[in-house]
Amino acid sequence: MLTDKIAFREPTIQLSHGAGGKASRRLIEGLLAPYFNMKDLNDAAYVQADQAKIAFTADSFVVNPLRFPGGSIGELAINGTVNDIAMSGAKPLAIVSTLIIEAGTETEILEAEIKAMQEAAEKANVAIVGGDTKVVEHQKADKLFITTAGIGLVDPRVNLSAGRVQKGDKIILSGPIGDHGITILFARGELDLEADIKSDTRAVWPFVAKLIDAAAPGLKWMRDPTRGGMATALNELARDAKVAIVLEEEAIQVRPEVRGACEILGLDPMHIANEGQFIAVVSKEYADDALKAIRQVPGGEQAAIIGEVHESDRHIVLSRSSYGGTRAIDMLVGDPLPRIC
Amino acid sequence: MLTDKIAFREPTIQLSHGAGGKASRRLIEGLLAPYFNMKDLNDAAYVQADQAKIAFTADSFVVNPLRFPGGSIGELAINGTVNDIAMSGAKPLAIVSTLIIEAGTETEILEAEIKAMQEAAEKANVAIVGGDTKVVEHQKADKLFITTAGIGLVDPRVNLSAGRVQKGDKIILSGPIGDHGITILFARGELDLEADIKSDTRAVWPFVAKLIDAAAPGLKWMRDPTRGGMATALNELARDAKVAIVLEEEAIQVRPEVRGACEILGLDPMHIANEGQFIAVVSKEYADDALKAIRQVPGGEQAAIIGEVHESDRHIVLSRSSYGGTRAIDMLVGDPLPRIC
Amino acid sequence: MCLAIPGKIVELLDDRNQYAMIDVSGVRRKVNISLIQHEGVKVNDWVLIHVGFAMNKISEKQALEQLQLLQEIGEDKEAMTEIKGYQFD
Amino acid sequence: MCLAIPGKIVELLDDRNQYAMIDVSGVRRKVNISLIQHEGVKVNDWVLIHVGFAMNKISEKQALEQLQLLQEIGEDKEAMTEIKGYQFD
Amino acid sequence: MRFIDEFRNPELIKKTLEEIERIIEPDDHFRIMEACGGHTYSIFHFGLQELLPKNIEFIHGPGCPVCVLPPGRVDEGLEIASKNSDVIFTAFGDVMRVPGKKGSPLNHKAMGTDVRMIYSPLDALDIAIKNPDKKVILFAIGFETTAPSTAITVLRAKELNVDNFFVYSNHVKIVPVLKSILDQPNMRIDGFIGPGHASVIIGAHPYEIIAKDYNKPVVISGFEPLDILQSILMLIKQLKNGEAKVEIQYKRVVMEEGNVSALEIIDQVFEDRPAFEWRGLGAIQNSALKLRPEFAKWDAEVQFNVQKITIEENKDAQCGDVLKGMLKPNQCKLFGKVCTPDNPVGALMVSSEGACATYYNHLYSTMNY
Amino acid sequence: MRFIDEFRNPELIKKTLEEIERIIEPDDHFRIMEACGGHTYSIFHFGLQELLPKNIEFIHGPGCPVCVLPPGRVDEGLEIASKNSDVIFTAFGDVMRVPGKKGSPLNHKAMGTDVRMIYSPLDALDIAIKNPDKKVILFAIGFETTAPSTAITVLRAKELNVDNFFVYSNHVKIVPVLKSILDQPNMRIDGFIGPGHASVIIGAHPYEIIAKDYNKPVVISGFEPLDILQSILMLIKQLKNGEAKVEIQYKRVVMEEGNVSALEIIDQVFEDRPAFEWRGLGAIQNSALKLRPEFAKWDAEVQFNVQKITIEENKDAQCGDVLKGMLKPNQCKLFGKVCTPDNPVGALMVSSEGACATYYNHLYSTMNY
Ligand code: SF4
Ligand code: SF4
Ligand SMILES: [Mg+2]
Ligand SMILES: [Mg+2]
Ligand SMILES: [Mg+2]
Ligand SMILES: [Mg+2]
Ligand SMILES: [Mg+2]
Ligand SMILES: [Mg+2]
Ligand SMILES: [Mg+2]
Ligand SMILES: [Mg+2]
Ligand SMILES: [Mg+2]
Ligand SMILES: [Mg+2]
Repeated sequence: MLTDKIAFREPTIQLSHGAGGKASRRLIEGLLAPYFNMKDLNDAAYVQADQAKIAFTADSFVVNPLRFPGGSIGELAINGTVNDIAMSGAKPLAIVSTLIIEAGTETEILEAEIKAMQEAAEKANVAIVGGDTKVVEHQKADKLFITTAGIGLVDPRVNLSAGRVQKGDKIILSGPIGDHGITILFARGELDLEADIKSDTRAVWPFVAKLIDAAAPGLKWMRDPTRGGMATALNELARDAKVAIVLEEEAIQVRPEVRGACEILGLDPMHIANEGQFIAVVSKEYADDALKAIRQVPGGEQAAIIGEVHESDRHIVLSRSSYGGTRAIDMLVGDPLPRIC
Repeated sequence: MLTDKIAFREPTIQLSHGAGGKASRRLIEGLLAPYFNMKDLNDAAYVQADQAKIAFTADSFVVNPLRFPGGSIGELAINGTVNDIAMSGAKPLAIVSTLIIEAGTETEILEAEIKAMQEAAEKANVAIVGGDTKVVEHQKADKLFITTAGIGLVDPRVNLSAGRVQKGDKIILSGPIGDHGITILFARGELDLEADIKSDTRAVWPFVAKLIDAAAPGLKWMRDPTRGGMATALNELARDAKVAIVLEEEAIQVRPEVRGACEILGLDPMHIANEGQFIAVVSKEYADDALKAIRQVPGGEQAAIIGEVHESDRHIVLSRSSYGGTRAIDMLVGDPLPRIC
Repeated sequence: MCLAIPGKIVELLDDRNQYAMIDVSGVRRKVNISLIQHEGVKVNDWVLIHVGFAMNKISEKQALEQLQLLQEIGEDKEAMTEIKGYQFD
Repeated sequence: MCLAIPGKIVELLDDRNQYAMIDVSGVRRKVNISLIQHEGVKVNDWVLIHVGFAMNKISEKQALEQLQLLQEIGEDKEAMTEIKGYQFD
Repeated sequence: MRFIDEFRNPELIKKTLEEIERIIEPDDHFRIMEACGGHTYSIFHFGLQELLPKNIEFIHGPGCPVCVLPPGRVDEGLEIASKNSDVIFTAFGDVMRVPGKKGSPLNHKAMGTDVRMIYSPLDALDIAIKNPDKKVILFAIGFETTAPSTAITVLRAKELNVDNFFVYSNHVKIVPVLKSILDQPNMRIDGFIGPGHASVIIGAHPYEIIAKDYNKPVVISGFEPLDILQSILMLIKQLKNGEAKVEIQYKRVVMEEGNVSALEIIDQVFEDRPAFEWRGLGAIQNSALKLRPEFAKWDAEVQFNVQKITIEENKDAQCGDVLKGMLKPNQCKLFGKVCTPDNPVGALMVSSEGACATYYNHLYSTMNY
Repeated sequence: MRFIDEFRNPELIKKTLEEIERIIEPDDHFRIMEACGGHTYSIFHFGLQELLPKNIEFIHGPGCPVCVLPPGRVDEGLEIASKNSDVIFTAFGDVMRVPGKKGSPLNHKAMGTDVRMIYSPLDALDIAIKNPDKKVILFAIGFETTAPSTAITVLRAKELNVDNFFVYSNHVKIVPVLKSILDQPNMRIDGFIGPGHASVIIGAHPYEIIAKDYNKPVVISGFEPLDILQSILMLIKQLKNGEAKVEIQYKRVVMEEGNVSALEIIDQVFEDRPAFEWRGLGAIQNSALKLRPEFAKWDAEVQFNVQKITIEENKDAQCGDVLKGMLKPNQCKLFGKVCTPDNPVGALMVSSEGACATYYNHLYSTMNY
C-alpha cells in the first residue's frame, strides 16, 4: 500500500531511477503510481475477467551484455514475466512480447534471442501468443530491448496480500542468492574477474505450484528478488506489511563464488539481483509443509526458512548473525557498484 | 494464416523492418512467427482463461516527436493497445505499461506523458494496473519508449476470423484516413509544411461496442489501420482471407489538408498511418445496420462502406475510380517518404 | 518525373518578391517565387509548385479552354452547361 | 577505507614475478605482485589484495597466534581443541 | 482541389476515352513512350492502360531522375558523409531509399550518418546556415524542372556568403536521353508524351529535333487523367495523319518558349558535362549539368576528393531493352524475382516512378515479398 | 573464506565481548575514533556497537578517501572529460556516485561522457593502450594503501612509453589528517583504532607522534569482528593503564616497518603537496600526494589546463564537529533531512563508508527516502 507518498521532484531522469532501488521507488511512487491511481505495487496486478481472476504483468528488459553465462536477454524476458505471474499465485497462461531493435543489429543476434525466448517459453509451459516489433535508429537503442507482458490464471486457493503478513510468519527463500547479478557484472568484462558461476534464470512456477498445493491457506506473500535484490524485496514487504523482518544471516545461501565476488568488490549479496529465486511468507503452521514442497521440486533443494516477521514501529529489515550482532539492511540507491574503499 | 512462409535472410535489421510494411512482415513471418509457432497474426491474441475468453495484445511506441497536434506518445500508447483489443471484439479491461527512458530526459517530459496516458485511459474507461520502468544511458534510447499491453474480455457474440470473410461482404471504414501520419510528418518540422490538422488518436471501443450490438452475427473481421495504413491492413486481409478487395475510391474519406499534403509530397493516403480509425468487414445483410451503429456514436458520422470482397485467385486490393479506372494498392516497403519526382 | 502541384498565393512575404506563402488545400508553405517574378505575381494567383519553388503561373484561361474543348469533342452541346460547374471561382 | 581481501596465489604468470593469478573463494583475477616480490612469492601463498595489487603476504602464524590469544582470554583451556578447527590447511 | 479535380472529371474522361475508341482502328498499333516517370505513375495510378484500347501500347521512358542515377553516384555522396563526421548529407525523399553498395541513405542515417531529408534545395542551405561548424552537401537530382531551384540556391549561398554548403549535382537533361533512345537499333517508338513539368522550364522548342530529325510526334502533357487522355488523342491524330509535330497539351502551364528566366538562371550556374553515365543506358553526351567553374566553391565534386565508385550492373538486367520498348518490364529475366522494389537491381525498379517498379507495384502487388 | 571466516567465529566473538565487559567499569567512558571508514562499516555491518558496553563510544573518523575529496575535485576531472570528446575518464566504483556540480561520474556517463569504471589502476592503463587515439584519465583516490598501485601504474606507463595515460591524483595521507583533528579545539578523542590497510604500507612508526605528542593510544586493527573487538580490548587496557602506545593488532599483515618496497615506490613517483583541501576539514599541510615533476608527462593536472572549481560547502553542514567527536551524525542539523546518501551535502554522507552514510543506512534505513 502506498502511504506517505512523496512527490517526485528531481528535474531529470537518471540511471538510478531505473535500477530498482530507492530512486526507482521514488519515481514510481512519486510520479507514476499517483497518476495511475495505483494502490498496490506488486509483481503483477489482478484483473477480474468475467469469472476468472487474472494476474497481469509486464517488464522491459535492457540487459547488457545480451548474452551471459546461464542465459540471455530473451530467456530473462520470458522467465522474468512468468515469475512475476507466479509470484501472484497464478499459473502462467500466455505471453506477448515486443522488441525494440537498434538499426544495424545483426539478424543473428536477434534470432538467437528469439530462439532463447521460445525455448524458455516451452520450458515454462507458456505460449508466446503475440507481439510487436519496432526498429529505431542507430544509437537510439542498445541493440535489443525486449518487453514481455504475461497473464496467468490465479489459483482460487491463494490469497496473497502484504496486509495478511503478521508476527510469527516465516520467510522462505528458494535457493542461493546473487548468482544473476554477479554473473552479469562479470560478463561485462570491466572488472576482469572470472568464476564458475552462471545466472540463476529459470521459471519458478513449478515450485510455486507445489507450494500452493501444500500450503495455500498459510501462503501470504511472494516476491522474486530481481533488481535491487533481497534487500529491496524485503524492505518493500516490511513497509507494506508494517512489520519488521528479522533474518538469520546463516540461513541465507550464497555460493562461495558469489560471496568471494562480494567480498572483493565490497558488495552485499542482499543487494544483488536474482532471476530464478523467490521469497514466500508463510504462516508458522504451514512453514514446514511449504518448505518441504519447494525442496521436493528439482532445483529447490536449497530452499530454507531464513527469517521471521516481527511486530515493530520501525518497518525495517534486520539481519542477525550467529553471535547476536544485528544490522539493518537497506535498499540501495542505484545499481550496486564495486568499491575499493 | 501464415502460408508460403519465407525465411528471413537479411543479415541486419534495418528501419524498414519496423515500419509496418512489407519488410516488417518479412521479419515477423520469416523469423518471429515460425519460432513462436504463431498461426494467426492479429491485433490481439485470444487466450482462454477458465471460462473467460481474453484478448491479449502489446505494442511498443517509439514516436518522434513525442508530442504532436492532437496527441502524444502517452496517449497513443493507451489508445493503440485499447484499439487492438477492440479490434478483437473485446471490451478493454486493463493495461500494463513499461517505460524505457533515456538518461537525462526531463521529468517534465515524462510527467506530461504519464498524465497523457492516464487521461487517455480514463477516457477509454480502462485502468492502468501495473508496469515497469527502465532507464538506459544517453543515446541508448530516444527520450522515451512506451510499451503497453492490454487485456480485454471478448464479447461472446463475436466470432472474428479472416476465414469467414467471403464474396459480397462489405468493407466499412470508420472515418477519414491519414490524419495521424500526416500530422507526425508535419510535426517533425523537416518539411516546413503546416496545416490545421491533428492526429486522429482515440479509442475506438465505443464504436465497436455499438457495432457488435447491431451486427455481431455479420461481423467477420476488424483491423485498425495504423503503421502501413489502409493499404497494409487490407492487403493482409486479402491475403489471409484469400480474396480480392475492391474499394470505391470516392467512398474513402480524406480531409482536404491530408489530400493536399499527399499531393504535394507524392504520397498515397492509403499508405498513411491512422490511430483512431478502424476497418470492419461485415456480411451484406448486416452492413447497413453496422454502418448505422457506428455513425450514431459521436465521431463516427463519416463512417462509410468503402468496398466489397470479391472472389479471386489474386489476393489483392484494387481501388476503383468513378470513371472505372482501377489500380492495385500495394503495401509499402518501409515508411512513406515524400518525393519530388 | 518532377512532381509539381497547383497552389494559391495567399501572402507575399517580402519586398523583393522572392517569397510567398502558398496554400494547397489547406496546407501552407513558404515558396520561392523568383522564377516567376518577371510575370508579375499577386495574392490569389495560382502557381505550379515544385521543390519549394513556383515554376510558373497557372493559366485559368488555358485550363478552361482545354476543358471546353474536351467537352465539345463529342459535339455534345447539351453538356456545355455542365462544364460551367468546373469553372474557376 | 581501503577494501582488501585475502586471496591465494594459484599461478605465477610471468618470469619477472610481476603478475600472479589469485583465487578468492572461486573468483580468479590476475594481480600485480611486484610490491611483494622482495618477500619471495610462490604458489599457495596467501596475499592481501587491493585494487588488483598484492599488498603483502598474510602470515598464517600471526593469524593463528591471534586466535589462540583470544581463545585463552577467558583462561578457558578446554576450548583449545575447538580453535584447532580453525587451523589453516 | 482546384486544377486537379477538374482534370479528373469522370464524365469528361469517359467522353475522351470514347473519342479515342472512335478514331482508332482495329489495325492500328501505336507504341507511345511516356518519357516522364510521372506519366507512368499516372497511367497506372488512374488505371488508364486498361481503359484504353489494347492497340495503344505504352513504353515507359527514362524520365525518373532517381532511376537513371548511375550506380555508385549515391555511394560517392554517402562516402563523403560517412567518412567526415562534420558532413551533413541532404537529399529529397526520393533518394533516401536508393540502394548504394553499403546501403541507402536511409540505411546510413539509421546507422548514425547525419543524413537529412529535405523538401527544397533551400532547406539544405538553411541547414548549412544553422550549422556553421558542419559541411552540408545537397545531393541534387532532377531534370530541368529541378535544376533552376538548385541554381537559385547556389546563387543565394553566394549572396549570403555561405561557405559550408556544397552541391553534388546529378542534374540531367531530357532531350539528349530521348535522342539517345531514338538512336538505338531496334527502337520501336511511334510517338512521345512529352514531359509536362520539365517543359514548363524548357518549353516546346527543344523537342523540334525529335519531330524533325526522327519524324516522331511529341505532345507535351499534363499529369491528370484528362491531360494524358487528351495527349493520346492528339498523338493518335498526328499519327493517323502521318504528322510529326511538337504540340502542347499542357497549355495551362507550359509555354512555347518555356520559363526564360529559369533558363537564364540554369545557364548562369550550370554548364553541360561532356558526357554522363545513365543507369541502364550508358554514357550520353551533353546530357547532364555540372556547376560552372565560377561556382567551384560550392561544388562538392571540386571541394571534396570524390573517389569515383563504379558498380558493375547485373548482366541479366534488361533495362535498356525495356526503355527501347522491346520488352515489357515483366519480360525482363530478373523482374519480380531477383529485381523487386524492395531490392532493385536495375534502374527502373528503383523509384516508385520507375517503369518496372510501377509495373510491379500495380500489377504484381501481392505475388510475393 | 579463509582469513575471513575464522575472524567471525561466534564463540570467540562472544568471549572477547565478555572480556571487554569484564574489564570495563561503569564509570569509564572511552571515546574511540576508528580512523578508517572500513572500520566504521564493519562496526555497523557486524552490529558491534550494540554488542559493546554503552560506555564505549565510537567517533567515526575521516578515513574514507571519497568522503574527504574536496568538492569540486570530481568536477574538475569530469570537466576535462566532458569538454574533450577524446578523453576517457576512469575511476573506481566508489567515485562513480560522488555528486559534482553537474552530477556524478555516473550521471556524466549516462549523458554520453566516456566514463569507465575500473577495478585496478592498471585497468586504466590498459584502456589507454587499447585506445591510442584517446586520452585516458585515471581519477586516482585513496590513502597510502592505494598510492603504490597508482605509482606502479605510472612507472609502467613510462616503461611502455604510453603517452595517452594521465593520472589525476587525489591521494591523501592518514597521519596528517589525524593530527589535524587532534589539533582542533574541543576535540574529544581518547584513543584510535588505526587503519589496517594503510598501515600495511606505512607500518606502525608514523603513528608514534600521536602516541608521544598527543598522548593517545593507537591500535592498528584488522576489519573482521574479532580484529576490531580485540583492538578495543587492547585500547581499553592501555587507557585503563594510562598508557599511550602504538600497537599492532592486525599482525597477520601489518609489520612495524610497513611495506618498504611500496614506500620506496610511492617516494619515487609522488611528493607531498604543500597543502590540500579536505572536505569538511579545510586545508591540511603535507596531507596529500602529487606526481613528481619527473612524471609531469603523465600528470593530468599538468597536461590538461585544469580550472580549479571551488564549490561552497553548505554552512549548516557539521561534518567537522562530527569528525571531532562533538556530535553524532544524527545530531547534525542536516542529517537525514537535507543530507542523505542519495543527495549528500557533507563529506561523511558521500560514500557508503562515510560516517553519516553508514549511520543513515544502518539506523534510519526506512525512515524515508
Ligand atoms: S526488372 Fe529490374 S533489371 Fe529488369 S528491366 Fe526492370 S529494372 Fe531493369
Ligand atoms: S549529515 Fe551531512 S552535513 Fe551533517 S555532518 Fe553528516 S555529512 Fe556532514
Ligand atoms: Mg518481480
Ligand atoms: Mg512485472
Ligand atoms: Mg519483474
Ligand atoms: Mg503492433
Ligand atoms: Mg549501441
Ligand atoms: Mg492494430
Ligand atoms: Mg498490438
Ligand atoms: Mg497496434
Ligand atoms: Mg518491473
Ligand atoms: Mg537522443
